[in-house]
Amino acid sequence: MNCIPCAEYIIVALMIGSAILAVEWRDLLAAAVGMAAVSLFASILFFLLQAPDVAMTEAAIGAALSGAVVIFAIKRTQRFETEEEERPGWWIRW
Amino acid sequence: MNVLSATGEALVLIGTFFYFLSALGLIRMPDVYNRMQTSTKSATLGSLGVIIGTGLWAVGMGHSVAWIVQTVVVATFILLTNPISAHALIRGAYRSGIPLWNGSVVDKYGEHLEAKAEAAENEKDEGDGE
Amino acid sequence: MVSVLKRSLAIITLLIIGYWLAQGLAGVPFGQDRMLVGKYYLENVKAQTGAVNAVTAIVVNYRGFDTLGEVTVLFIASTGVGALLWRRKKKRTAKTEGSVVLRTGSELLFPFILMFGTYIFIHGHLTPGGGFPGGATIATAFLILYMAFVDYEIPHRLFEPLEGLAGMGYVLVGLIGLAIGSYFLFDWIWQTWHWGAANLGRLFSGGFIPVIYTLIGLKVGTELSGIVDSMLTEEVRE
Amino acid sequence: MGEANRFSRYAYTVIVLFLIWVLLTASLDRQELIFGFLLSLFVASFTYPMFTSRGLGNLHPRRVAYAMAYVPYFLWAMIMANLDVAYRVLHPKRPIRPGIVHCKTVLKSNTGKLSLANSITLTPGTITLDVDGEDYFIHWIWVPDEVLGAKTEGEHVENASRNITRPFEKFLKVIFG
Amino acid sequence: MIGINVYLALIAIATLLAMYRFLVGPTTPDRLVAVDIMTTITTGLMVLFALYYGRMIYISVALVYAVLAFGGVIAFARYLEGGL
Amino acid sequence: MNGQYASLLVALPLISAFFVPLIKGLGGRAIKYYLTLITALQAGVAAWVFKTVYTTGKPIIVMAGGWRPPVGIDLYIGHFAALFVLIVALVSFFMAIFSFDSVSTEPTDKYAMLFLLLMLGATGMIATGDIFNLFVFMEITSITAYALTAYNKTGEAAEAAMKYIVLGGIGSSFFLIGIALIYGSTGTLNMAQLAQLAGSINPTVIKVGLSLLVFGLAVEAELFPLNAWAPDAYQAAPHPVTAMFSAFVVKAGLYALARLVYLFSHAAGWDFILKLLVIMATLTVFAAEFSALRQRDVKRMIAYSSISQVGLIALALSVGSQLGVQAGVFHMINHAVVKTLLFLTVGYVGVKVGGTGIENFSGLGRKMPLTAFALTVGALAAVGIPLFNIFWSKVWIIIASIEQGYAWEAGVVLAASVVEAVYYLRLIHTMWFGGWDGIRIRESLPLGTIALFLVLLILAIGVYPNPFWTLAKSAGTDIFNVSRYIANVPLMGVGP
Amino acid sequence: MSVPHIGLYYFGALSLVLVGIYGVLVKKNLLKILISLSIVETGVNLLLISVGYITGRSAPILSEGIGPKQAVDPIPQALVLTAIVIGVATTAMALSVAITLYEKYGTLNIEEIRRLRG
Repeated sequence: MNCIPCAEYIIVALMIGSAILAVEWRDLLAAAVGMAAVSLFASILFFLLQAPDVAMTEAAIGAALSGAVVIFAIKRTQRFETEEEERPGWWIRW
Repeated sequence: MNVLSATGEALVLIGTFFYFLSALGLIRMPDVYNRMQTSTKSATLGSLGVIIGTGLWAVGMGHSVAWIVQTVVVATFILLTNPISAHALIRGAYRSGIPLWNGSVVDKYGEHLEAKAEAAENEKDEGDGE
Repeated sequence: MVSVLKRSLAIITLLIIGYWLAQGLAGVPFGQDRMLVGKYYLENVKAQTGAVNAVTAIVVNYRGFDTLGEVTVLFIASTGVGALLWRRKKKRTAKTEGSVVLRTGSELLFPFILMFGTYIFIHGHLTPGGGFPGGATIATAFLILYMAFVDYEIPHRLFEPLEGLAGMGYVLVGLIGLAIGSYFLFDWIWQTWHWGAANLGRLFSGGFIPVIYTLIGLKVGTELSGIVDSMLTEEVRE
Repeated sequence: MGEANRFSRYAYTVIVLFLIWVLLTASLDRQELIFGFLLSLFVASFTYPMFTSRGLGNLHPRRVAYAMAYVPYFLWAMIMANLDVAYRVLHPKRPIRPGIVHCKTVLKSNTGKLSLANSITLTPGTITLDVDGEDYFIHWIWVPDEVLGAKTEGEHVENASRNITRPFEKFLKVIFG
Repeated sequence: MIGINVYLALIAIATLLAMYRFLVGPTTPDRLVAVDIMTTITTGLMVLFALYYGRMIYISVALVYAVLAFGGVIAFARYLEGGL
Repeated sequence: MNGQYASLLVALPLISAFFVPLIKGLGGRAIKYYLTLITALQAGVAAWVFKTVYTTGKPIIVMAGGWRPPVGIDLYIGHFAALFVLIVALVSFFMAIFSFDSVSTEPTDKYAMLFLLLMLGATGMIATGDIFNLFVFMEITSITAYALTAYNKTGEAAEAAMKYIVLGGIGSSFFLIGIALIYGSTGTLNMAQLAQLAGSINPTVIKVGLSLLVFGLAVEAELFPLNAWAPDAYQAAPHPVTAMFSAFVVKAGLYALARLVYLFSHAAGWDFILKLLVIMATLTVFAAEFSALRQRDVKRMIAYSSISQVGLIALALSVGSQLGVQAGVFHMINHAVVKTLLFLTVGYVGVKVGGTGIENFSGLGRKMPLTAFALTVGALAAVGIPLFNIFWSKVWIIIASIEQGYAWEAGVVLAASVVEAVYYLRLIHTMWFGGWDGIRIRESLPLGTIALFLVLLILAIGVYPNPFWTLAKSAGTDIFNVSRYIANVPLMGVGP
Repeated sequence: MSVPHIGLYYFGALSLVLVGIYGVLVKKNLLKILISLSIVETGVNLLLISVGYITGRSAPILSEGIGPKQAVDPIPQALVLTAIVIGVATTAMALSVAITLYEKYGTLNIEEIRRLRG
């Protein structure tokens, strides 16, 4: 009698949610944060799927390095998408 | 169910409760500085509780003593790194120009920065004058 | 309006792809035992490689060729980033100093993170981990120094040859295997001499897995910090 | 205080790293110990200049004793801080009056400043915003009247420091100097 | 082991609340704080699951998060204050 | 000598690429000599492997780590792989010599490393016998190709590389999903064992998985929906790299495609994949030929022509009969030779004259007579004039498709030849009858020798096709005859 | 036409892949496209791991009393280790190409870049 499956449902939902947000946000910095969140949830799922090696690698790479590399690129280019005003996409509009 | 297990479970319960509090603080507070105030502390203490509690619980359940050592190491690292990252983050937030909440009463840091900028300006002017 | 049209077209395409993929996946039900080669690995891993962690044994020993390729991929990425962002003179351009807390904190944490990275890759055959997370951890230590100090740079003179030497070391271990056991990437430490057979599950066992993982860890660490360095330094115009 | 000689700093680094290795592996197997010792010798050989400036002087019994005493004190302060936060978060009216205040410290060494900043961050209603020399700028969730009503800058700093930094300084002054 | 449901429920609520801040948080630092909190919570969760599965080796994954989340956060923070 | 020494094919370029950082202080020219030396050594090893395989008639199985195939990874160097490894090494050697003249962008040491690793990637893709190892080598090839495409650091080069990266990323993800599906339904990754188990897989899974694998490889093999990167990349990359792309990177992709498709020829739902391939190949041919007609830049024009020829090869491979595969392999060999010659000469003109626009070629016959002659021979061969090599392979493709009852495929081949004739003859006309500005340019000796060697090879294949057709036949049989492939791999008794 | 039944993990992984491909198809900003690509890669890794999972078994590390009969399939995990590193390499490579593009054209919008090239 435990509720680990419920936790799985919640984590999968959160992961998909952060993925959608990471794709939809116009602020690239926020998108990079979203990418880190996706990596975090994916890491928990790897953990739950009994793959600690993979979870560790995903953690080591997703927690710092991949986000940092994206940030360096943002720093050397520009932070916002320019095609429209600073405004969320049409299907998630807060 | 011996004493160690019971203590461990209690610590875990307290820790998760603090997790809950920190997330609630994240929701209720009006600006990013206050959010950081309420969430960082509670999350750190919550982690301490959950992690060390888990170690105690494991030892109480008959696992090896190595559990408690490892969990203490995790907790120590969290205790070391979390405040530093919170500090770096709040400094970054302030420097990137996010304004304080309307209800804030005093902002000495802004005055300090202005004074420093003015001093630098004056120095530059003097340098130009020479 | 065009944008909405484009998006709906994209979503319809995606739904078709998704349906197609889901049909394929429905033929591979979740959570069932379908192991064929995997069972062989699990049953023989301790006797044949001396490692406890089956994943590591597969990565380094049974499928060592993949790992060689993977190391090469990372090497290519480091080289490619270096080639693309190469300028005659490069320097860091940051202005704002980190606060004293951040600087001191990163100085204190740096040796610990190095130790931890080494711990991860040296225990690859016993606990989860291995050369890649270990190397990434070491690279993160250097990343933290880069973040904390505005004028820090990795020792290039040391790191670039080290990167090459570690890679050569990996291939050389393989070639020694070719010379001794007549197979490329042959595990000569375990298979010929049974080194460490007495203490399975302790540190000095696992054949050449710790050796290879040390090389991989060094290589990955230097490569990833090289990538960080190439991306952070910018051209200086005189 | 100055810097200790190189050997002492190196030895101190080796000791700390070896301790961390033992805790990380959580085992007393002889092979682990040998490897850990060699590894700490190696890692310490190029990290000791940045790791410590006082070397073995850190292991003076008085310092160790104060550090031991500091841990429970700090934990107690931290729990109090969290209860305070709990009160503020759960109270329906959300009793906050935030502001950034200015204090000064008497600590000299960087490590001491780091510990003080960390302690401040984790304890009642305060979080370190910036450290500039001996000036601390602290975001406070409830700026009390005595600090808010201070007439002069000096009084403000004095009142704030008394509330925030003093309690820790008496320990940290001994531990880190 | 009945208690684990309570802990999981509390952790789940906390994560959902943090996710809400991640979703609406008006500025990027807000989102970053939310992700940082989620990372810390995850570290605890992983240790808890390690006990649930009864295997100590899983703790090292949590250790990686405890050490390395720091690096990611300060990279973002240093970008925000213009110190890259 | 032990057959396991064939693993030097992979080990040699790797170790020498890792050695480059240690000698980078010696300067660019020394590194180029080093590059030439290593490629020559590689060609020697490849020649030894080729000789061993063709004299004994048995493939070399390299078992990495000493584990027998389903457990470990094996390199299967059969007739096809031995032939193409030799071609890869030779083309790399020629292009390393060409690099002396054509590559001057800094940093040269990184160029040398990437060059060696591109060669390594193609070699591995051709030789490997494990489906995931194929993926790894594919990534090595494509990541090196991204870096080399953008190597010139111009805007066009960066844009081409970006297109390539996005398409390649999608392609490799699809490939990995395909691997997941196929692994999930069989439990093994070894190609021979997959072929053994092919009959027992769920038909839906095989359809979805195999079409995902085909889509993933289509990026490397430049088939229609995923080849938008190719012309840009060909135009913007350094000249030797363009020749290498056309000569063997595409071939590696095509080979992998053919190998994977024919592995599953016993599976239910296989015809579906063949139909998919035929459609993709036909579209590739048409799209590329009609784009080539409009080009004003010769390098880009030849790039489109190369893509259309690739389409023809894919068409031949997807006929589904032994003769078709053999014709495809024969066309691969001819195409490698001809396109190496064309890109070599065009690149040389680009270096010496300063651009590859059609106006630079006007009067080339008197400006650089040797180069112009070689270019003419290459162009005529590419069109498929009798007495040149591609004529024979096109004939074999037509015969194979008519034998299988696809008359319209023969029509496609003929139509493509006509279109090619139009634009290649336009090029030749410009070269020999265009206005000349009175300048003569000295041509370098080594490159002239290479060009003449390739011209002679073209004429030799054109006049005496039989020995080469025999080679191509045995190589094609190696791909088509799956049961022999299974018998040749010493599978361990793991499995049901 | 029936809706195929797939498990939760497959669903999550598939959704990640689809969301990422959507980003690649629709977005015009290069960095956004690259972020979407890395999300696709994460989804594929998750898919590969869930193919190897066997209900009720533990990690394939044969210590602490876990025998060969109680462990999940180790091969996909080994594959995913490789795939993750390859993904990072691709991302780093792609970002440096994007930086070069920005230096040349001053924009990251792909349509703008195409227009500037003429």
